[in-house]
Amino acid sequence: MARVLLFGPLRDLAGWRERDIESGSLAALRSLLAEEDEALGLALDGPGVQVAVDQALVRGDMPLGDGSEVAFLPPMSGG
Amino acid sequence: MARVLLFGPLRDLAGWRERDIESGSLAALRSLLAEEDEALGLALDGPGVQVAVDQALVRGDMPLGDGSEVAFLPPMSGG
Amino acid sequence: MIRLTDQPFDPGALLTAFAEGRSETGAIATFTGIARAEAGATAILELEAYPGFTEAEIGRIADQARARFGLHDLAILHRIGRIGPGEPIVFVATAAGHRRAAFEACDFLMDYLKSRAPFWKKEHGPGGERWIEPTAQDHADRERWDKETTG
Amino acid sequence: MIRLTDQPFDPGALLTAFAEGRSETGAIATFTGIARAEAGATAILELEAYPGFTEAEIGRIADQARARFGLHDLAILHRIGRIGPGEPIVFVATAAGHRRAAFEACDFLMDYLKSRAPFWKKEHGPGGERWIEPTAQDHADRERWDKETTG
Repeated sequence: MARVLLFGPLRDLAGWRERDIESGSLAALRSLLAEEDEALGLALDGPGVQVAVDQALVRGDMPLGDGSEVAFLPPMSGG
Repeated sequence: MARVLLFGPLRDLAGWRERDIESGSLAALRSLLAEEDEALGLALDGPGVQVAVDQALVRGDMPLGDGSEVAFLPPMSGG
Repeated sequence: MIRLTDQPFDPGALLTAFAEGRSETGAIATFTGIARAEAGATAILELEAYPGFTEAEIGRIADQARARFGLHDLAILHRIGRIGPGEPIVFVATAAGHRRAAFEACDFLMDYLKSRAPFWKKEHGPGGERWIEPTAQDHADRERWDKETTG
Repeated sequence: MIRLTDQPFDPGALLTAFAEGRSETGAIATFTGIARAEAGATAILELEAYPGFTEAEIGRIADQARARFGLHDLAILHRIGRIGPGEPIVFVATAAGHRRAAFEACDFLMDYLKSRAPFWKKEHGPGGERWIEPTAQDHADRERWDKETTG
Protein backbone atom coordinates (compact mmCIF):
# COMPACT_ATOMS: atom_id res chain seq x y z
CA MET A 1 0.00 0.00 0.00
CA ALA A 2 1.26 3.48 -0.94
CA ARG A 3 -0.02 6.57 0.81
CA VAL A 4 -1.13 9.09 -1.83
CA LEU A 5 -1.29 12.83 -0.98
CA LEU A 6 -2.90 15.58 -3.06
CA PHE A 7 -2.13 19.26 -2.51
CA GLY A 8 -3.71 22.58 -3.45
CA PRO A 9 -6.17 22.59 -6.35
CA LEU A 10 -5.62 18.84 -6.99
CA ARG A 11 -7.22 18.09 -3.64
CA ASP A 12 -10.26 20.26 -4.39
CA LEU A 13 -10.60 18.63 -7.81
CA ALA A 14 -10.41 15.08 -6.48
CA GLY A 15 -12.43 15.70 -3.34
CA TRP A 16 -9.90 13.91 -1.15
CA ARG A 17 -6.60 14.78 0.47
CA GLU A 18 -5.00 11.46 1.29
CA ARG A 19 -5.67 7.78 0.53
CA ASP A 20 -3.92 4.43 0.80
CA ILE A 21 -3.76 2.78 -2.62
CA GLU A 22 -2.26 -0.55 -3.62
CA SER A 23 0.12 -0.06 -6.54
CA GLY A 24 3.51 -1.43 -7.61
CA SER A 25 4.77 1.60 -9.48
CA LEU A 26 4.18 5.27 -9.99
CA ALA A 27 3.02 4.70 -13.59
CA ALA A 28 0.53 2.06 -12.45
CA LEU A 29 -0.73 4.39 -9.73
CA ARG A 30 -1.26 7.18 -12.30
CA SER A 31 -3.26 4.84 -14.55
CA LEU A 32 -5.35 3.67 -11.65
CA LEU A 33 -6.18 7.21 -10.54
CA ALA A 34 -6.99 8.26 -14.15
CA GLU A 35 -9.31 5.28 -14.65
CA GLU A 36 -11.20 6.13 -11.50
CA ASP A 37 -11.34 9.93 -12.12
CA GLU A 38 -10.54 11.14 -15.65
CA ALA A 39 -10.37 14.83 -14.69
CA LEU A 40 -7.89 14.05 -11.90
CA GLY A 41 -5.84 11.88 -14.27
CA LEU A 42 -5.51 14.78 -16.72
CA ALA A 43 -4.70 17.24 -13.93
CA LEU A 44 -1.93 15.00 -12.56
CA ASP A 45 -0.29 15.10 -16.00
CA GLY A 46 -0.86 18.85 -16.24
CA PRO A 47 1.83 21.53 -16.62
CA GLY A 48 3.93 22.20 -13.57
CA VAL A 49 2.66 19.27 -11.51
CA GLN A 50 5.59 17.62 -9.69
CA VAL A 51 5.71 14.29 -7.88
CA ALA A 52 7.54 13.49 -4.66
CA VAL A 53 8.08 9.92 -3.48
CA ASP A 54 9.05 9.68 0.18
CA GLN A 55 9.53 13.46 0.16
CA ALA A 56 12.02 13.52 -2.71
CA LEU A 57 11.08 14.93 -6.11
CA VAL A 58 11.14 12.27 -8.86
CA ARG A 59 10.71 12.22 -12.64
CA GLY A 60 9.30 9.40 -14.75
CA ASP A 61 8.33 6.02 -13.37
CA MET A 62 9.62 4.25 -10.29
CA PRO A 63 8.64 1.24 -8.21
CA LEU A 64 6.60 1.91 -5.07
CA GLY A 65 7.32 -0.03 -1.91
CA ASP A 66 4.92 -0.82 0.87
CA GLY A 67 4.39 2.37 2.87
CA SER A 68 5.76 4.67 0.13
CA GLU A 69 4.43 8.21 0.35
CA VAL A 70 3.48 9.66 -3.04
CA ALA A 71 2.67 13.38 -3.19
CA PHE A 72 1.30 15.21 -6.24
CA LEU A 73 2.38 18.85 -6.08
CA PRO A 74 0.68 21.41 -8.34
CA PRO A 75 2.48 24.72 -9.15
CA MET A 76 3.72 26.25 -5.93
CA SER A 77 3.13 29.75 -4.59
CA GLY A 78 4.39 30.95 -1.25
CA GLY A 79 4.98 34.28 0.45
CA MET B 1 28.94 88.36 12.35
CA ALA B 2 28.55 84.97 10.63
CA ARG B 3 28.62 81.75 12.61
CA VAL B 4 31.12 79.36 11.01
CA LEU B 5 30.82 75.59 11.57
CA LEU B 6 33.40 72.94 10.69
CA PHE B 7 32.55 69.25 10.47
CA GLY B 8 34.44 65.95 10.48
CA PRO B 9 38.14 66.07 9.59
CA LEU B 10 38.00 69.85 8.97
CA ARG B 11 37.28 70.39 12.65
CA ASP B 12 40.22 68.20 13.71
CA LEU B 13 42.49 70.02 11.27
CA ALA B 14 41.47 73.51 12.44
CA GLY B 15 41.25 72.66 16.12
CA TRP B 16 37.87 74.38 16.48
CA ARG B 17 34.27 73.48 15.79
CA GLU B 18 32.45 76.77 15.66
CA ARG B 19 33.36 80.45 15.65
CA ASP B 20 31.72 83.82 15.03
CA ILE B 21 33.59 85.67 12.28
CA GLU B 22 32.95 89.11 10.79
CA SER B 23 32.73 88.79 7.00
CA GLY B 24 30.61 90.30 4.21
CA SER B 25 30.76 87.39 1.77
CA LEU B 26 31.61 83.73 1.51
CA ALA B 27 34.68 84.49 -0.64
CA ALA B 28 35.94 87.02 1.92
CA LEU B 29 35.39 84.51 4.69
CA ARG B 30 37.41 81.86 2.81
CA SER B 31 40.31 84.32 2.32
CA LEU B 32 40.23 85.28 5.96
CA LEU B 33 40.32 81.66 7.12
CA ALA B 34 43.13 80.81 4.66
CA GLU B 35 45.22 83.76 5.79
CA GLU B 36 44.91 82.69 9.38
CA ASP B 37 45.44 78.94 8.75
CA GLU B 38 46.94 77.94 5.39
CA ALA B 39 46.28 74.20 5.85
CA LEU B 40 42.62 74.87 6.67
CA GLY B 41 42.33 77.20 3.67
CA LEU B 42 43.60 74.46 1.35
CA ALA B 43 41.33 71.86 2.95
CA LEU B 44 38.24 74.07 2.54
CA ASP B 45 38.97 74.20 -1.21
CA GLY B 46 39.64 70.43 -1.27
CA PRO B 47 37.76 67.85 -3.35
CA GLY B 48 34.26 67.03 -2.17
CA VAL B 49 34.02 69.82 0.40
CA GLN B 50 30.56 71.42 0.21
CA VAL B 51 29.32 74.64 1.79
CA ALA B 52 25.91 75.28 3.31
CA VAL B 53 24.70 78.80 4.14
CA ASP B 54 21.75 78.85 6.50
CA GLN B 55 21.43 75.10 6.01
CA ALA B 56 21.15 75.23 2.20
CA LEU B 57 23.96 74.00 -0.04
CA VAL B 58 25.49 76.79 -2.11
CA ARG B 59 28.07 77.07 -4.90
CA GLY B 60 30.41 79.98 -5.61
CA ASP B 61 30.31 83.25 -3.71
CA MET B 62 27.41 84.86 -1.90
CA PRO B 63 26.91 87.75 0.53
CA LEU B 64 26.68 86.86 4.21
CA GLY B 65 24.19 88.63 6.43
CA ASP B 66 24.47 89.21 10.14
CA GLY B 67 23.74 85.89 11.87
CA SER B 68 24.32 83.80 8.72
CA GLU B 69 25.34 80.22 9.49
CA VAL B 70 28.15 78.95 7.25
CA ALA B 71 28.96 75.23 7.41
CA PHE B 72 31.91 73.56 5.69
CA LEU B 73 31.02 69.94 4.95
CA PRO B 74 33.77 67.48 4.01
CA PRO B 75 32.86 64.27 2.09
CA MET B 76 29.99 62.57 3.88
CA SER B 77 29.75 58.99 5.09
CA GLY B 78 26.77 57.64 6.97
CA GLY B 79 25.40 54.20 7.84
CA MET C 1 16.04 29.08 11.64
CA ILE C 2 13.52 27.75 9.13
CA ARG C 3 10.05 27.31 10.54
CA LEU C 4 6.38 27.10 9.62
CA THR C 5 3.72 28.37 12.00
CA ASP C 6 -0.07 28.46 12.02
CA GLN C 7 -0.06 31.33 14.52
CA PRO C 8 0.20 35.09 13.89
CA PHE C 9 3.68 36.44 14.54
CA ASP C 10 5.42 39.78 15.12
CA PRO C 11 8.22 40.38 12.57
CA GLY C 12 9.83 42.89 14.93
CA ALA C 13 10.26 40.30 17.68
CA LEU C 14 11.97 38.04 15.13
CA LEU C 15 14.32 40.83 14.06
CA THR C 16 15.17 41.63 17.69
CA ALA C 17 16.17 38.00 18.28
CA PHE C 18 18.02 37.77 14.97
CA ALA C 19 20.05 40.94 15.51
CA GLU C 20 21.20 40.10 19.02
CA GLY C 21 24.88 39.51 19.71
CA ARG C 22 26.12 40.05 16.14
CA SER C 23 29.37 41.93 16.62
CA GLU C 24 30.89 40.59 13.35
CA THR C 25 27.84 41.19 11.15
CA GLY C 26 27.69 44.56 9.44
CA ALA C 27 24.34 44.21 7.70
CA ILE C 28 20.92 42.71 8.33
CA ALA C 29 18.21 42.84 5.69
CA THR C 30 14.66 41.65 6.34
CA PHE C 31 11.52 41.22 4.33
CA THR C 32 8.01 40.87 5.72
CA GLY C 33 5.17 39.87 3.41
CA ILE C 34 1.72 40.94 4.59
CA ALA C 35 -1.72 39.76 3.47
CA ARG C 36 -3.21 42.78 1.70
CA ALA C 37 -6.83 43.75 2.22
CA GLU C 38 -7.05 44.54 -1.56
CA ALA C 39 -9.02 47.78 -1.30
CA GLY C 40 -11.57 46.68 1.25
CA ALA C 41 -12.30 43.21 -0.12
CA THR C 42 -11.65 41.39 3.15
CA ALA C 43 -10.16 38.21 1.77
CA ILE C 44 -8.81 35.42 3.94
CA LEU C 45 -5.76 33.62 2.65
CA GLU C 46 -5.32 29.93 3.27
CA LEU C 47 -1.83 28.57 2.97
CA GLU C 48 -1.06 24.91 2.72
CA ALA C 49 2.35 23.28 3.07
CA TYR C 50 3.64 19.69 2.87
CA PRO C 51 5.05 19.38 6.39
CA GLY C 52 8.61 18.06 6.45
CA PHE C 53 9.04 18.36 2.67
CA THR C 54 8.35 22.11 2.67
CA GLU C 55 10.95 22.85 5.37
CA ALA C 56 13.49 20.57 3.64
CA GLU C 57 12.99 22.32 0.27
CA ILE C 58 13.33 25.75 1.88
CA GLY C 59 16.46 24.43 3.60
CA ARG C 60 17.99 23.60 0.22
CA ILE C 61 17.26 27.12 -1.06
CA ALA C 62 18.70 28.53 2.17
CA ASP C 63 21.92 26.53 1.71
CA GLN C 64 22.25 27.95 -1.82
CA ALA C 65 21.78 31.48 -0.47
CA ARG C 66 24.36 30.93 2.30
CA ALA C 67 26.98 29.79 -0.20
CA ARG C 68 26.18 32.25 -2.99
CA PHE C 69 26.08 35.39 -0.83
CA GLY C 70 28.46 34.38 1.98
CA LEU C 71 25.78 34.82 4.63
CA HIS C 72 26.60 34.72 8.32
CA ASP C 73 23.07 33.62 9.15
CA LEU C 74 19.48 33.61 7.94
CA ALA C 75 15.98 33.13 9.31
CA ILE C 76 12.76 32.21 7.53
CA LEU C 77 9.35 32.00 9.16
CA HIS C 78 6.31 31.20 7.01
CA ARG C 79 2.67 31.19 8.04
CA ILE C 80 0.39 28.33 7.08
CA GLY C 81 -3.34 27.96 7.62
CA ARG C 82 -5.82 30.83 7.56
CA ILE C 83 -4.40 34.35 7.45
CA GLY C 84 -6.43 37.54 7.85
CA PRO C 85 -5.83 40.89 6.07
CA GLY C 86 -2.91 42.81 7.54
CA GLU C 87 -1.30 39.71 9.07
CA PRO C 88 2.30 38.84 8.20
CA ILE C 89 2.65 35.78 5.93
CA VAL C 90 6.39 35.46 5.66
CA PHE C 91 9.50 36.86 7.34
CA VAL C 92 13.02 36.52 5.93
CA ALA C 93 16.16 37.89 7.60
CA THR C 94 19.72 37.72 6.28
CA ALA C 95 22.97 38.67 8.03
CA ALA C 96 26.18 39.40 6.14
CA GLY C 97 29.39 41.37 6.40
CA HIS C 98 28.19 44.01 3.95
CA ARG C 99 24.85 45.36 2.83
CA ARG C 100 24.88 44.28 -0.83
CA ALA C 101 25.10 40.58 0.14
CA ALA C 102 22.39 40.92 2.81
CA PHE C 103 19.98 42.69 0.42
CA GLU C 104 20.59 40.35 -2.51
CA ALA C 105 20.24 37.20 -0.41
CA CYS C 106 16.95 38.43 1.08
CA ASP C 107 15.63 39.31 -2.39
CA PHE C 108 16.79 35.95 -3.77
CA LEU C 109 15.12 34.00 -0.95
CA MET C 110 11.83 35.83 -1.43
CA ASP C 111 11.84 35.23 -5.20
CA TYR C 112 12.30 31.51 -4.57
CA LEU C 113 9.70 31.37 -1.82
CA LYS C 114 7.19 33.10 -4.11
CA SER C 115 7.51 30.76 -7.05
CA ARG C 116 9.25 27.52 -6.03
CA ALA C 117 8.67 26.74 -2.37
CA PRO C 118 6.07 24.04 -1.67
CA PHE C 119 3.11 26.19 -0.63
CA TRP C 120 -0.36 26.42 -2.09
CA LYS C 121 -2.36 29.53 -1.55
CA LYS C 122 -6.13 29.90 -1.69
CA GLU C 123 -7.97 33.19 -1.42
CA HIS C 124 -11.40 33.21 0.23
CA GLY C 125 -12.98 36.44 -1.00
CA PRO C 126 -16.45 37.91 -1.30
CA GLY C 127 -16.77 36.27 -4.74
CA GLY C 128 -15.89 32.77 -3.53
CA GLU C 129 -12.56 31.01 -3.34
CA ARG C 130 -9.71 30.64 -5.82
CA TRP C 131 -6.22 29.14 -5.88
CA ILE C 132 -3.45 31.62 -6.56
CA GLU C 133 -0.53 30.68 -8.78
CA PRO C 134 2.74 32.61 -9.12
CA THR C 135 2.42 35.52 -11.54
CA ALA C 136 4.51 35.97 -14.67
CA GLN C 137 6.33 38.68 -12.69
CA ASP C 138 7.11 36.16 -9.91
CA HIS C 139 8.67 33.80 -12.46
CA ALA C 140 10.60 36.62 -14.13
CA ASP C 141 11.87 37.78 -10.71
CA ARG C 142 13.18 34.33 -9.90
CA GLU C 143 14.80 33.86 -13.29
CA ARG C 144 16.97 36.95 -12.70
CA TRP C 145 19.08 34.79 -10.39
CA ASP C 146 19.79 32.20 -13.07
CA LYS C 147 21.37 34.87 -15.27
CA GLU C 148 23.05 37.24 -12.85
CA THR C 149 26.47 36.78 -11.40
CA THR C 150 26.85 38.15 -7.89
CA GLY C 151 28.63 41.50 -7.79
CA MET D 1 9.73 59.02 10.51
CA ILE D 2 13.22 60.43 10.06
CA ARG D 3 15.16 60.71 13.27
CA LEU D 4 18.67 60.92 14.73
CA THR D 5 19.43 59.47 18.14
CA ASP D 6 22.47 59.32 20.40
CA GLN D 7 21.04 56.30 22.25
CA PRO D 8 21.28 52.58 21.38
CA PHE D 9 18.11 51.25 19.75
CA ASP D 10 16.44 47.92 19.00
CA PRO D 11 15.71 47.54 15.25
CA GLY D 12 13.06 44.92 16.06
CA ALA D 13 11.03 47.36 18.16
CA LEU D 14 11.12 49.79 15.23
CA LEU D 15 9.92 47.11 12.82
CA THR D 16 7.09 46.13 15.19
CA ALA D 17 5.87 49.73 15.29
CA PHE D 18 6.34 50.21 11.53
CA ALA D 19 4.45 47.02 10.58
CA GLU D 20 1.42 47.71 12.79
CA GLY D 21 -1.96 48.31 11.17
CA ARG D 22 -0.82 47.98 7.54
CA SER D 23 -3.68 46.14 5.88
CA GLU D 24 -3.00 47.71 2.44
CA THR D 25 0.77 47.17 2.46
CA GLY D 26 1.97 43.92 0.95
CA ALA D 27 5.66 44.29 1.56
CA ILE D 28 8.02 45.69 4.18
CA ALA D 29 11.78 45.66 3.68
CA THR D 30 14.23 46.74 6.37
CA PHE D 31 17.94 47.23 6.64
CA THR D 32 19.94 47.43 9.85
CA GLY D 33 23.56 48.51 9.73
CA ILE D 34 25.67 47.31 12.66
CA ALA D 35 29.08 48.48 13.88
CA ARG D 36 31.39 45.55 13.17
CA ALA D 37 34.04 44.51 15.67
CA GLU D 38 36.44 43.92 12.71
CA ALA D 39 37.94 40.64 13.90
CA GLY D 40 38.52 41.51 17.52
CA ALA D 41 39.83 45.06 17.05
CA THR D 42 37.36 46.69 19.42
CA ALA D 43 36.85 49.96 17.59
CA ILE D 44 34.43 52.65 18.70
CA LEU D 45 32.70 54.57 15.94
CA GLU D 46 31.92 58.23 16.41
CA LEU D 47 29.25 59.66 14.16
CA GLU D 48 28.70 63.34 13.72
CA ALA D 49 25.72 65.02 12.08
CA TYR D 50 24.72 68.61 11.34
CA PRO D 51 21.49 68.77 13.37
CA GLY D 52 18.57 70.13 11.36
CA PHE D 53 20.46 70.07 8.06
CA THR D 54 21.09 66.31 8.26
CA GLU D 55 17.41 65.46 8.86
CA ALA D 56 16.35 67.87 6.08
CA GLU D 57 18.79 66.31 3.58
CA ILE D 58 17.62 62.81 4.48
CA GLY D 59 14.06 64.09 4.08
CA ARG D 60 14.83 65.15 0.49
CA ILE D 61 16.23 61.71 -0.30
CA ALA D 62 13.18 60.14 1.35
CA ASP D 63 10.83 62.21 -0.82
CA GLN D 64 12.70 61.01 -3.91
CA ALA D 65 12.32 57.40 -2.75
CA ARG D 66 8.60 57.84 -2.03
CA ALA D 67 7.95 59.17 -5.52
CA ARG D 68 10.29 56.87 -7.42
CA PHE D 69 9.15 53.61 -5.81
CA GLY D 70 5.56 54.50 -4.89
CA LEU D 71 6.17 53.86 -1.21
CA HIS D 72 3.31 53.77 1.28
CA ASP D 73 5.65 54.75 4.09
CA LEU D 74 9.26 54.76 5.24
CA ALA D 75 11.23 55.10 8.45
CA ILE D 76 14.87 56.05 8.98
CA LEU D 77 16.64 56.10 12.33
CA HIS D 78 20.34 56.97 12.45
CA ARG D 79 22.67 56.85 15.43
CA ILE D 80 25.01 59.72 16.17
CA GLY D 81 27.69 60.00 18.84
CA ARG D 82 29.79 57.09 20.11
CA ILE D 83 28.78 53.60 18.98
CA GLY D 84 30.24 50.37 20.32
CA PRO D 85 30.87 47.14 18.33
CA GLY D 86 27.69 45.19 17.68
CA GLU D 87 25.44 48.22 18.13
CA PRO D 88 23.04 49.21 15.33
CA ILE D 89 24.04 52.40 13.49
CA VAL D 90 21.16 52.79 11.07
CA PHE D 91 17.69 51.35 10.50
CA VAL D 92 15.69 51.85 7.31
CA ALA D 93 12.20 50.45 6.70
CA THR D 94 10.11 50.76 3.54
CA ALA D 95 6.48 49.77 2.97
CA ALA D 96 5.02 49.21 -0.50
CA GLY D 97 2.33 47.28 -2.32
CA HIS D 98 4.80 44.78 -3.71
CA ARG D 99 8.18 43.43 -2.72
CA ARG D 100 10.30 44.72 -5.60
CA ALA D 101 9.48 48.35 -4.77
CA ALA D 102 10.08 47.81 -1.03
CA PHE D 103 13.46 46.14 -1.62
CA GLU D 104 14.66 48.65 -4.19
CA ALA D 105 13.64 51.67 -2.12
CA CYS D 106 15.44 50.28 0.96
CA ASP D 107 18.56 49.57 -1.10
CA PHE D 108 18.39 53.05 -2.70
CA LEU D 109 18.03 54.80 0.67
CA MET D 110 21.00 52.93 2.13
CA ASP D 111 23.20 53.74 -0.88
CA TYR D 112 22.40 57.43 -0.43
CA LEU D 113 22.85 57.36 3.34
CA LYS D 114 26.26 55.72 2.87
CA SER D 115 27.69 58.21 0.44
CA ARG D 116 25.65 61.43 0.44
CA ALA D 117 23.92 61.98 3.76
CA PRO D 118 25.54 64.59 6.01
CA PHE D 119 27.34 62.34 8.49
CA TRP D 120 31.02 62.12 9.34
CA LYS D 121 32.37 58.95 10.81
CA LYS D 122 35.50 58.52 12.89
CA GLU D 123 36.88 55.19 14.01
CA HIS D 124 38.66 55.00 17.39
CA GLY D 125 40.74 51.83 17.15
CA PRO D 126 43.73 50.31 18.89
CA GLY D 127 46.00 52.13 16.41
CA GLY D 128 44.49 55.57 17.03
CA GLU D 129 41.67 57.38 15.32
CA ARG D 130 40.83 57.97 11.66
CA TRP D 131 38.03 59.52 9.62
CA ILE D 132 36.25 57.12 7.31
CA GLU D 133 35.18 58.23 3.84
CA PRO D 134 32.79 56.38 1.53
CA THR D 135 34.55 53.60 -0.38
CA ALA D 136 34.73 53.38 -4.17
CA GLN D 137 32.15 50.60 -3.80
CA ASP D 138 29.83 52.97 -1.91
CA HIS D 139 30.04 55.50 -4.75
CA ALA D 140 29.52 52.80 -7.39
CA ASP D 141 26.50 51.49 -5.46
CA ARG D 142 24.90 54.92 -5.39
CA GLU D 143 25.60 55.59 -9.06
CA ARG D 144 23.57 52.51 -10.03
CA TRP D 145 20.44 54.58 -9.31
CA ASP D 146 21.41 57.31 -11.76
CA LYS D 147 21.50 54.80 -14.62
CA GLU D 148 18.74 52.33 -13.80
CA THR D 149 15.11 52.79 -14.61
CA THR D 150 12.76 51.24 -12.09
CA GLY D 151 11.35 47.92 -13.28
